[in-house]
Amino acid sequence: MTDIDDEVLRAQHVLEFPYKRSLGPVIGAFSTGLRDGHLLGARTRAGRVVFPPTEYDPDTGEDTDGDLVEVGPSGVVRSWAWTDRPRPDQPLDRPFAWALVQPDGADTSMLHVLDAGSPDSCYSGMRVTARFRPFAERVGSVRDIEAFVPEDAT
Amino acid sequence: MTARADVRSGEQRPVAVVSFAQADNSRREVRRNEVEMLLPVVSEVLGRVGCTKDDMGFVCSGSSDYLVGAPFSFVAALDSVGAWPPMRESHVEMDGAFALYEAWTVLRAGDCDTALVYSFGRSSPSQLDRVLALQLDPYYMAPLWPDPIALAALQARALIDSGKATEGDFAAVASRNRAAARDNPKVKTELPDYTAVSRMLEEEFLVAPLRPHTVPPITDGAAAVVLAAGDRAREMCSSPAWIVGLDHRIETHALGARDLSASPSTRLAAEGAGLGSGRAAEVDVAELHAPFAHQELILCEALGIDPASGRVDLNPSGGALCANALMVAGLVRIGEAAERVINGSAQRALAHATSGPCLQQNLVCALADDPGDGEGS
Amino acid sequence: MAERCAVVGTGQTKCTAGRTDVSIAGLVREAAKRALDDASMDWSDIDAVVIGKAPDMFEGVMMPELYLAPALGAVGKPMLRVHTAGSVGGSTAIVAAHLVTSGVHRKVLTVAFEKQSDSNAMWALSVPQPFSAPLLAGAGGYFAPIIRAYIRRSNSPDHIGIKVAVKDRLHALRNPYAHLHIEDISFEMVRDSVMLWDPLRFLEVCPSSDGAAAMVLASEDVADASDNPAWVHGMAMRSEPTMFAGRDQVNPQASRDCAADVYRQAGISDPRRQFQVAEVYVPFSWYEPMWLESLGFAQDGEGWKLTDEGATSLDGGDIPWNPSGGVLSSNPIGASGMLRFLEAARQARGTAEAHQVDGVRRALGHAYGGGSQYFAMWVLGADKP
Amino acid sequence: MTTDDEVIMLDTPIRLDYDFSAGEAQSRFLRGLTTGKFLGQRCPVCSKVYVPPRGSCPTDGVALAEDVELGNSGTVTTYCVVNVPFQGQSIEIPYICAQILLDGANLSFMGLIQEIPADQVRMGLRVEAVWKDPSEWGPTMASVKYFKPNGEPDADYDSYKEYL
Repeated sequence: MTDIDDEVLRAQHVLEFPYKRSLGPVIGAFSTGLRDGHLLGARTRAGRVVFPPTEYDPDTGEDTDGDLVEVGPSGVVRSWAWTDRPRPDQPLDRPFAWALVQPDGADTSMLHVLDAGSPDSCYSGMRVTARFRPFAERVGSVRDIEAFVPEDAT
Repeated sequence: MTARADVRSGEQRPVAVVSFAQADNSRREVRRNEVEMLLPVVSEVLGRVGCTKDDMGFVCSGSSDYLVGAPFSFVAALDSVGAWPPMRESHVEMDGAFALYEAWTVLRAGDCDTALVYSFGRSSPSQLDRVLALQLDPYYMAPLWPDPIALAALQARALIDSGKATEGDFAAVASRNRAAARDNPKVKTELPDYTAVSRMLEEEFLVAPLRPHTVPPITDGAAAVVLAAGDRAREMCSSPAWIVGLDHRIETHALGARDLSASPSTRLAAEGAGLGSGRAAEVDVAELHAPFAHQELILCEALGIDPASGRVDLNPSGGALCANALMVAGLVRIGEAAERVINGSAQRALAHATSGPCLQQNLVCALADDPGDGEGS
Repeated sequence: MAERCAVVGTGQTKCTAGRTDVSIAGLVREAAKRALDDASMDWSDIDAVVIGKAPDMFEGVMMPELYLAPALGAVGKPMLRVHTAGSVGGSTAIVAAHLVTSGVHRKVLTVAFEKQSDSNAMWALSVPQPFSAPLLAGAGGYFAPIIRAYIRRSNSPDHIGIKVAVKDRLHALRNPYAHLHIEDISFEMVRDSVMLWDPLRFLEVCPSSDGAAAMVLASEDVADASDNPAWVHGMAMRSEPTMFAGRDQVNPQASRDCAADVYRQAGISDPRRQFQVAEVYVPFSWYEPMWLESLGFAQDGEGWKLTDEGATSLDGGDIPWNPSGGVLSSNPIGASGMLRFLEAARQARGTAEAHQVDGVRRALGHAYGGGSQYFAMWVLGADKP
Repeated sequence: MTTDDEVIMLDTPIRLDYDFSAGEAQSRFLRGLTTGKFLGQRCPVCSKVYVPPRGSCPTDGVALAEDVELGNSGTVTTYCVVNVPFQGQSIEIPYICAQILLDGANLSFMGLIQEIPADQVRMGLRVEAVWKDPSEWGPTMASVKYFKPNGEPDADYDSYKEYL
């Protein structure tokens, strides 16, 4: 403690709450699909498939089609960023890549992580596939996908 | 609204920045709380134009409760102004640059002639890497707890993949900004002293492809600006920095639905501010709110500024890469740019502010020493 | 400079304790789409979006305008996020109106919301801070002493709060969007409800709601082409510090100044006669008589008499207050102020359906927040100013 | 799969830790509490005494400079009877939450009133602070157990009506 710290009182402050979020029809259907091992996207009026799906076209705000369409589970890495130092609560506790993954059949990408062992094996355009948690552990969260993994590793 | 019959001319009266002040941008402000940081800044910004709080027709501030960890944190900050008698006052949960935008609309509407804009943000008390994850879609992205450096790294990778820039280009941006920051007495963020690109490229990755020199320091700060309209601005300041264009635009949220290597919202905002079609390249000075080195390159491309040409003095303050007080750094960009018009070292200036992950929202402000010198809104 | 501005569309959600059928985006879109429909507009018609809400801790989303931008059709447009405590819904509408009066935009969508059921309102409003005094009583405990001071100052009889609580809940029965629909509400029911923060009983306190409100604000040329615009005749905001020596918390100066400003703009000298209706932020029953005085509808010390004689009731009163049922019947905090402003618009446009007051030419919308320190008001008229 | 089986809710717990610092003015006040004293500060412009001090005079917008030590006695300006078990509150209901104006101060703060039946608390009641045992004093208002009547006659309404 320095002199300055002696003058000014400090304390740890914890801001904590167990938020419970209602999902509505589109995110709810996506989450149900995830829990059951499927990746679902939403079709816009212009015919694009938004993944993960939203109630709205991400560019125009127009409603998307309520009936979701299955995409993936394999797809393409659109961008990636390697970290050697995972932080608390991040999906993996060993070195991994953050990635934007565009599943086959979708026109947009999802933020998730790539469990690829080493940055040397990562590149934009690489084929990957979703590795789900065991069914019993799945709750309908994006974390039901443990990670994406190189397709050729499966 | 009151004098509608008199003022409905269709002509908008000009509004100018007449004063700017900022606290030291420090790595960690332990001693003073938000109010105590703001007090001397508000006092200075008013004092520079011989005003008191009672001369201000409107007050608008920008801040974020999540940086403080307390709801309604802006309420206590009002004490630094002394809002008595009651003031006409408003607050945005955004960077102070957007508070300035709100104040600008009030002055344009003719409801009053002067406005105080201030903002404050201390990043050091919080776990910033976690706090900023809460800016993301709460269903799809926030539950993964991505840190801001990871998101910026995805953007930097996209930029590299696009072929528009290299890691060496990032380092060159950092080198220039760091050198400039050495001359800025308000930057006290304890950055390394070296500016050699080669040395920067020897740093280990934080999140590849980003190394420490491409990432902003945790910064605590506060800033304030005084705006004035028409003749009142001329009374208060011999060479006001006239706001000849001001606009801001937002992009979609999902990172995977954006082209992260470009900034279409900056381009649109620049057009709205009268700095489209290459006019941004004709300003004397540009202060760009690019917290990460690669973002300056993306912004320059969107604005049509060639960093290599040297025609535009880019981030003479050292930029947000060297001092990035959240909720403050955007307003500081406007203040720094305006300061150069006020002190006569620039005739035309561009200031930019950003909000959200990977430059999701962008504001462009065109400033000039002549109120007629703009085509913006 | 100052261009005219009008409300040309309104939309709101049903308020409930938990809108667990929608996401946050789904909630705000429900209100926004109704406002657009009402204005005969589409997302693409809108120039800019202004959103407001109370603390981000309610939903645990920092600066949610970032996440909500595409949900509100704001991509490629300007978007602002306002936060001025409980008055925020009103302030948000005023910020949006300034985008029009300043001549910057012609069609602005403004939205306010709160999805309090994602967390807990009591927690989010008063997150304990280090070193601060232990929390003794919550929001009611903050306001109840002020109410006690009002009762002492005005010599009001004790039953006035009960009458307000009954009246606003009766109004709410006519409003399908209201959260509380207490079919058998009565004086006895309120009187016999549990005393929470003496003198405030359970049924004299607002609920905690999920809900959203939206309006489309338009410039004169756009409004002229619409069926029944509600014209902005005046709008004002005032703030004062939370705590200072000599502060009158019962009748804050900021409230009186804000009313004086908005009345001056709108040419109001006798609010009780010149307004046909007022929708005023009354989260605790006693705030009706307090604001009746502060807003000039009654002399100091006599606000309770208007309530007592039924002047503020939709059923035969000469100046109905809170025909929607007010904050006492629905309180999604971030949206509550906008719901007041929105109800004023519906009344001025004649679109308030079962809770429409006859012959409205001018309506007052009012919001306040913090420790009775942030005020936002507007006057809307059926006629162009 | 039945509709009952659909995912409709998502748990997203959030925890953030902050290194909170009280600032200079509040720290002085809190240190006073560790020694059993109420320390306020006087505004150099309006001369009013703020306790707890907030770093600046909220009406003049200037830093408060002069420390002022206040006594233990004060006046209840207004109050409410709390009948709701409040989150984190262990006091038996009903209890009295009052605005207390310390003698010499120009701003009241909220405090708990004990040692008097709830229905006998009134505006103008004269009270004094009951401190915890010195071994339990810390930089928190919890160093004061509560306020109790000090036996003096009630204060005249005019003496505190500006502090309601």
